[in-house]
Amino acid sequence: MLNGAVLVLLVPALFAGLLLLVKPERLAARLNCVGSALTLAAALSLIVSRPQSGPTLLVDDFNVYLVVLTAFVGFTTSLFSAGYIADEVRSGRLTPLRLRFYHAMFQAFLFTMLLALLANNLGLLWVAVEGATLTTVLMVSLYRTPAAIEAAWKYFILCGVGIALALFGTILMYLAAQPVLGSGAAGMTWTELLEVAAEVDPRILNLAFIFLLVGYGTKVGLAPLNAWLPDAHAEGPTPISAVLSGLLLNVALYAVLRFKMLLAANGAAMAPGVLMTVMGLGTLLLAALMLYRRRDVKRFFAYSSIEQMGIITFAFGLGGPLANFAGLLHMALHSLTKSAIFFAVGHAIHAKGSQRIADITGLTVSHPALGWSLLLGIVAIAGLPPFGLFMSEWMIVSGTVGASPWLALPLVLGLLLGFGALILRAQSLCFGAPAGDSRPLQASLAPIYVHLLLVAAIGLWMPAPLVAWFHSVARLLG
Amino acid sequence: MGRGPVAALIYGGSGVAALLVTGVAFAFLIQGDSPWHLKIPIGPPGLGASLVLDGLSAVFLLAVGLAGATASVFGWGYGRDGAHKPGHHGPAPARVLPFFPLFLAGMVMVLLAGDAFGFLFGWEVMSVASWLLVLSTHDEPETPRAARLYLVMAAIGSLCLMVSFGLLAGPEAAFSFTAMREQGVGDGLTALAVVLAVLGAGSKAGLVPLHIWLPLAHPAAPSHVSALMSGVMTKVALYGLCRILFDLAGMPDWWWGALLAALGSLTAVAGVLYALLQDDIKRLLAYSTVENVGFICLSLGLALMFKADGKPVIAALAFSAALLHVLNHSLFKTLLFYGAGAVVAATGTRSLETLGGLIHRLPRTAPLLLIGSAAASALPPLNGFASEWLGFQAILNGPQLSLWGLKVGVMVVGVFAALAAALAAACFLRFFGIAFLGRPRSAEAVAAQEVTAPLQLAMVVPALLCVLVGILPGLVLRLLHDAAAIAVGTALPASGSLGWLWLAPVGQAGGLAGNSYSGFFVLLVAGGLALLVFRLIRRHAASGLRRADAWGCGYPPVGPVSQYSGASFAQPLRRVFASGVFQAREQVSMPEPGETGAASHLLRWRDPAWDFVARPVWATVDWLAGRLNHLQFLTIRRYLMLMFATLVTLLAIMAVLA
Amino acid sequence: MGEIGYDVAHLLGTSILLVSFALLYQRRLTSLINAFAVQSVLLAAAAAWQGWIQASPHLYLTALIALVLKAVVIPVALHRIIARLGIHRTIERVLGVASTLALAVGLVALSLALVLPLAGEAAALTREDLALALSVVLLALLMMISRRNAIGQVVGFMSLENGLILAAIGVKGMPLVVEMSVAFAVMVAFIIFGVFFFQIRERFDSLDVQYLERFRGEGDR
Amino acid sequence: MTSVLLSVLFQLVQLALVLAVAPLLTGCVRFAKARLLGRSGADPLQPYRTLLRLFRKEAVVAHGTSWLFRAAPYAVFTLIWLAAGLVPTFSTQLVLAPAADLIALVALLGSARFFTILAGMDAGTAFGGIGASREAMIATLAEPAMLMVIFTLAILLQTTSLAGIVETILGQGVGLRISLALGLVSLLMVAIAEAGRIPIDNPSTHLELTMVHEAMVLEYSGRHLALMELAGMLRLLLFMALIACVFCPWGIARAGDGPLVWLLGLVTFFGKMMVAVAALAVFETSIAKMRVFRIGEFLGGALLLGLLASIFLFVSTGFKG
Repeated sequence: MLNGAVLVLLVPALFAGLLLLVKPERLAARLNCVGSALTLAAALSLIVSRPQSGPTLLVDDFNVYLVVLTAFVGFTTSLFSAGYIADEVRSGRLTPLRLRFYHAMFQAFLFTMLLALLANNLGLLWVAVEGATLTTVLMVSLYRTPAAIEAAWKYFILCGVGIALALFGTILMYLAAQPVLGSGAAGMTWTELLEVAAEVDPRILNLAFIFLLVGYGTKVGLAPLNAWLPDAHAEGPTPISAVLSGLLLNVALYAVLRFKMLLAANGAAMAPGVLMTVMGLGTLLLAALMLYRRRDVKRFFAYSSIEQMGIITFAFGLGGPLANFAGLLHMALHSLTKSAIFFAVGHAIHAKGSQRIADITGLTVSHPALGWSLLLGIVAIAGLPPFGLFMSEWMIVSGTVGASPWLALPLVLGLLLGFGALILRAQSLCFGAPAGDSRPLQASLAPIYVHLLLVAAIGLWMPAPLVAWFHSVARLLG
Repeated sequence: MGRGPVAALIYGGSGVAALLVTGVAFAFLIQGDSPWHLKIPIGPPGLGASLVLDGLSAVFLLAVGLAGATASVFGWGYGRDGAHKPGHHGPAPARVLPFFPLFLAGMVMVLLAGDAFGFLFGWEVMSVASWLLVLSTHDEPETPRAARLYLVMAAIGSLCLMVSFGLLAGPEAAFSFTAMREQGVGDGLTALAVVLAVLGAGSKAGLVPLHIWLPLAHPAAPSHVSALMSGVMTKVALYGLCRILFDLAGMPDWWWGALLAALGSLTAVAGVLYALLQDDIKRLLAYSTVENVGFICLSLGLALMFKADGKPVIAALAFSAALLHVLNHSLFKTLLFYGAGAVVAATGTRSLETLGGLIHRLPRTAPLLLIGSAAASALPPLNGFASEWLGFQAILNGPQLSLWGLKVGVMVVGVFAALAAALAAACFLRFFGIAFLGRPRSAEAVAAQEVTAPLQLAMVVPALLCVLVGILPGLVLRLLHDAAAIAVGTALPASGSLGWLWLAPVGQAGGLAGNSYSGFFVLLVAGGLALLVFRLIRRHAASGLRRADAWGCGYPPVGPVSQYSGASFAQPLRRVFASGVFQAREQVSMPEPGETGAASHLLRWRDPAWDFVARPVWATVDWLAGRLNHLQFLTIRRYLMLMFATLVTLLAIMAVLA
Repeated sequence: MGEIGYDVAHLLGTSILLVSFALLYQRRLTSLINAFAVQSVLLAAAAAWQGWIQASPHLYLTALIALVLKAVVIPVALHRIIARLGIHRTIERVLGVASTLALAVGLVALSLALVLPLAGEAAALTREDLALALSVVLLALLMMISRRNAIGQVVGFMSLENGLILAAIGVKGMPLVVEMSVAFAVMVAFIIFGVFFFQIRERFDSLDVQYLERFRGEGDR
Repeated sequence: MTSVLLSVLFQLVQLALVLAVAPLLTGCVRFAKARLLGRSGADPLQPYRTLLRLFRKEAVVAHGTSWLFRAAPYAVFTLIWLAAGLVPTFSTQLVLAPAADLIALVALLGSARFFTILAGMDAGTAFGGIGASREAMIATLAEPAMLMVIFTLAILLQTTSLAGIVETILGQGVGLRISLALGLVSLLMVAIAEAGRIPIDNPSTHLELTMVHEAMVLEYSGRHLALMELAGMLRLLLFMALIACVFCPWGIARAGDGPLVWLLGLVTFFGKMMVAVAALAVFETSIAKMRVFRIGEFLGGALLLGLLASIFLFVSTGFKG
């Protein structure tokens, strides 16, 4: 029973409990890293030997890819977090008690995300996403400033409602399956549902999908359900912003995609892609325009995440092997890049003592290594080569043009608007005369380098096994 | 930028690599081989990327390689000159060195790409690298805006190209050029792809009104980078245009050419008028680039029209004119930008109004720049004239087009081309005359010192080539045969009786007969006559020479302020050409008699490209962003409302559909 | 038994929906909480009834949880909070009663339009129940957006969960997992709310959400 | 082979001829104008004397001028001389004819002007600048206008080679066309501007603010001035010869013609030149110089006429297919 998938879940759960008990902060930070590293090791083991899917846990190409990604970014974030949190403690923003809580929650958050990815049971999936919401709500309110509490409150209410709607969708899903699969757990098991998807009532499926899309879509940050996202990113600790952007959004989108696959498998149901393309485009355009007026650097990049999720949702909505492949690639690369950007932003905030964009200028002059890393990160997220997001964006645009040329217009427009804002800010953040006082940087930038190198490497050359893997997932997604 | 082994290594390496590229391109063109293919393992999964060298890319590669080599030499010497000048210090080497080779590599990548992905990859690398190079002067006040605008326009261009390639690739996703060529997509989609290609490549090349970024960004970079951006990056953009319009998109429609020729004419005249209004010498040169791009596009447009009309020989003539001008412009524009760089290194200023008399202080740079200016003014026997001559010959064949509108249209295009050529001469007279002749207008100009040998070397090479190509254009035209064959299906027929000494384009193949030009003979005879006159005067006329104060109609000599300035030189032209479109207005306030206050002269002009294109677009984006920004500041209840509305809307849609 | 089972279940579901209307209609906080308690009691009854007709004992547990937690514990706690914070004010609404109720009727119509055409395979009972549950959910959402008061929103949120449970119990053989998770969620939600109320009290002296929202977005707007 | 030798010979004769006749032409124009104004006027041979004296004089060069200032007269003179040598005066058999067609001719004149303007700017005086800037403005309109006329001719006659044009007109004839008339008017306007005649510029003025060409050569003296003056005279001749050769080519010897025809060509050339002199003198005395800023309109008109000429060409040839 103790296979890789279980281990992946067990390690963070155990460490979450353990970290609640550990008091010394340094030790806690190290244990956090160790736990994440072990999780990563367990996740990697899934690639080598893949356990059988059971009624509770599902292991296939799609989620192994996301599990590895999640574990990897979780690990690098824990490394970054160790340096970052030490700084926070030094500056007195965090008390030891909250710190203990933070580390435990970090692992708990990892656990819930991994559970959501691995769950085969729709109810379990829902519980895991709900758990992820709860843990992150607590993390966002960690600083207990009025702004943090407000952000957390907003986050909680909006995602609480969203999650409730998702539950309604899940119940509907069961309702649809019940006549075919009979009563009991089978009606909630994804693998079973997929097999009989063609036989269930398409209209209930449609209804269910709408609730699921709005519900989990809130968590993805689809417009106009995205309001919680920027504030939660901005007011929480930066490592949490990194994992929120890099991982949680993916997990929520993953949930949507699982249900999309069910709908696609039922021939008579509506095409879920249309809804997703429309919402994806809307999200892209809205977020791109929102970028222009941002003054807080973390909010800025949070909106950029929304924009990117819009692109990814659009790509998956478009469907087809090329767009699905591109969506998967974009998802992974966005996680790596955006978390790297948040790492850099975290350091920049510490160096300048402010989150305001106006207070952070000329980073390449005052902190060359940090400034150039941040710049490269933005260049990457803007979809410029040699970074991989260029390739995925190219595939998305080309796929769109090939499939339905007129959809390319809003897509390109959105990409362009977002690009303009990113460049605007990239220049003011990284160039010009440095504003204000600036402290020297102590923390290591290695996690940023690793992420950016990976993104660049994938942009130049994807290993054949990875390509084959992505292809099989793209086929799975239909 | 800077001394030290690292700079030497990087510039040395880039220079050698660029020379190598030049050599390869040259060898390929001489041999007239079938295309060289090379599969490379990077690139998008399943598609891979391939490098292809054919006649068309080799021509452009030649220009890039040559310019890259001289720019490396110039860059290596540049920092050493500028660094010790008081009040002037070049950008930090670390901000230039890493990106210079990357920039070159990006351009080479575009030219060698054998598929859409490789092309766009190189294209974007080229944009990003040059953007970062522009930002190397980020502490100067105008740079950030220029850089920002530049990259955004570049993104517009590359997205247009991306969609264009996507359309040409069709639903089969045929992204390699070979496959794209073979498959035809529907007429409507091809039309869209062509328009997008013109927009995309045109914005990079500087077609009016998409040129707005160019005169801001090119001058902001260090001069050797400006030279590359203006001299060859615009050409790389034109390569994209040629590749798509002549090669990938299949048989053209007449309107492709008409569109391109119209835009090109507009660009040529507008570009040079802008240039006449500039005070910053590097910006002036950048606008002159716009003009030349206009001329090239105009010729390309003609070539397309003739190709569509089933007149491949004349199309080849126009196309060869365009390509020859590509090479020529890359030569003289790099030369001119190096010269401007030398001026900046020597004086620390780019303002025309503070220069003057530099011919005495930069005795070696001045004649080189004179050659560059004369070439840019299309004076025989230099290279600029050879390509303009060919262009005019193509225009003269306009009546052979079968559509009436086009016949007349080509004549109008001819007026524009002629006007642009004449204005260009005025523009470069102003440039050279104000900066190098007369008396120095500022202390910086007085204190200028000649630049060092590497900088001079970098200028000598293109200057020599300007002359060489000018007198023997026939030789260069032979290099263009393959390109013309790829683009229009046939090469320009071999020249007249004396082979490469002559430009005698169409000859017997139909069209005009007996038109010929030989730069070589013009130079030979003019040189002989000049020598004769000189000898005669030496022998028979008085040989005394006396220096005295300038006569100036007997007015007592006053300071250098009394000279014509750049703005006053352009005043008659401004009144004739710029008072309408550019709304150029002058305000003069003279002190009353007896008052001792200074008189003032205020010159204002508006840029229609900004007024009618760029600003409205930005204003719309800004307005939208402002309106939507309210979404960030709603109450939670309203956010819930949005969510509720979304849900109910979706449900309602479903209820209706069900 | 089919007839009777259907009728009673229908009756209970309709009552729950009626209480939803009542919730929308309430002006005073205390009566709002009381109405919520009534709704929870009805929910418990519905769950128990379904447990009996479906012969699935675990629904009794659900009924019990609903009865204890939602009908007793939470309302009492909310009353306490109100008492402790000293707010007996009436709730400020955004829309007038008439328009709110008109909207609510529209929403009910929408849910009927959505659910009733569903294929006959789903048992009539399930179908009716689903329509009612959907209406309750939508009305609860409407309530959340039409109230300016935090407690009003909390009640709306919990009414939303009542709707979810109503849907869940109507489906035959819905595994226990779901109810447990709902209960779990409600519990955790309540705890977190408590934390928040505590925080809010510490910092704002008011439960009006508007005060909380002073820091919306970027502080220096 | 003989034809090549002959064409070399003709070319040399032509070069010598234009050089020899140019001052005479200018002298004649001045003389005729003086007579028309009721003055007795200087001897038509006076320009030769003036030039000779200038060549013998010491050259005074302003302080602060560069080598360009001294080199410019040679360049300007050579270029114009070469250009003038390209226009068939009495025979089309010129060895240089293929080396430069009409477009190249315009460009050669442009080059000459380029150096003149630079020379004007070199001394750094206000007047040099005035002249340079005005000349630049005139050139920017005159050159395109002239090119348009050339385009019209080229399309009509299927060639841009001057010899070819003459051959075609003499060989097959073109008949009267409205395009040609328009082109002639346009070319006349351009010639007036290019040669610096009234109403664009007054070659005899020394009133500071009205000078164009004179302002640019203000600082020249001695042999430099002589070259510049001679170049100016050559330019006048060139334009007269050009108009004569294109619009009135009769009399010009063609390939294969015998010595008698050559002689006839020479005589008719002189005749044409005298007619042109008379016409110019009458025109100049009957019109006043215009304001500098009206030149733009004048030359813009020439440009439009040129364009119109080429468009009319389509209209008239259109019906023939």
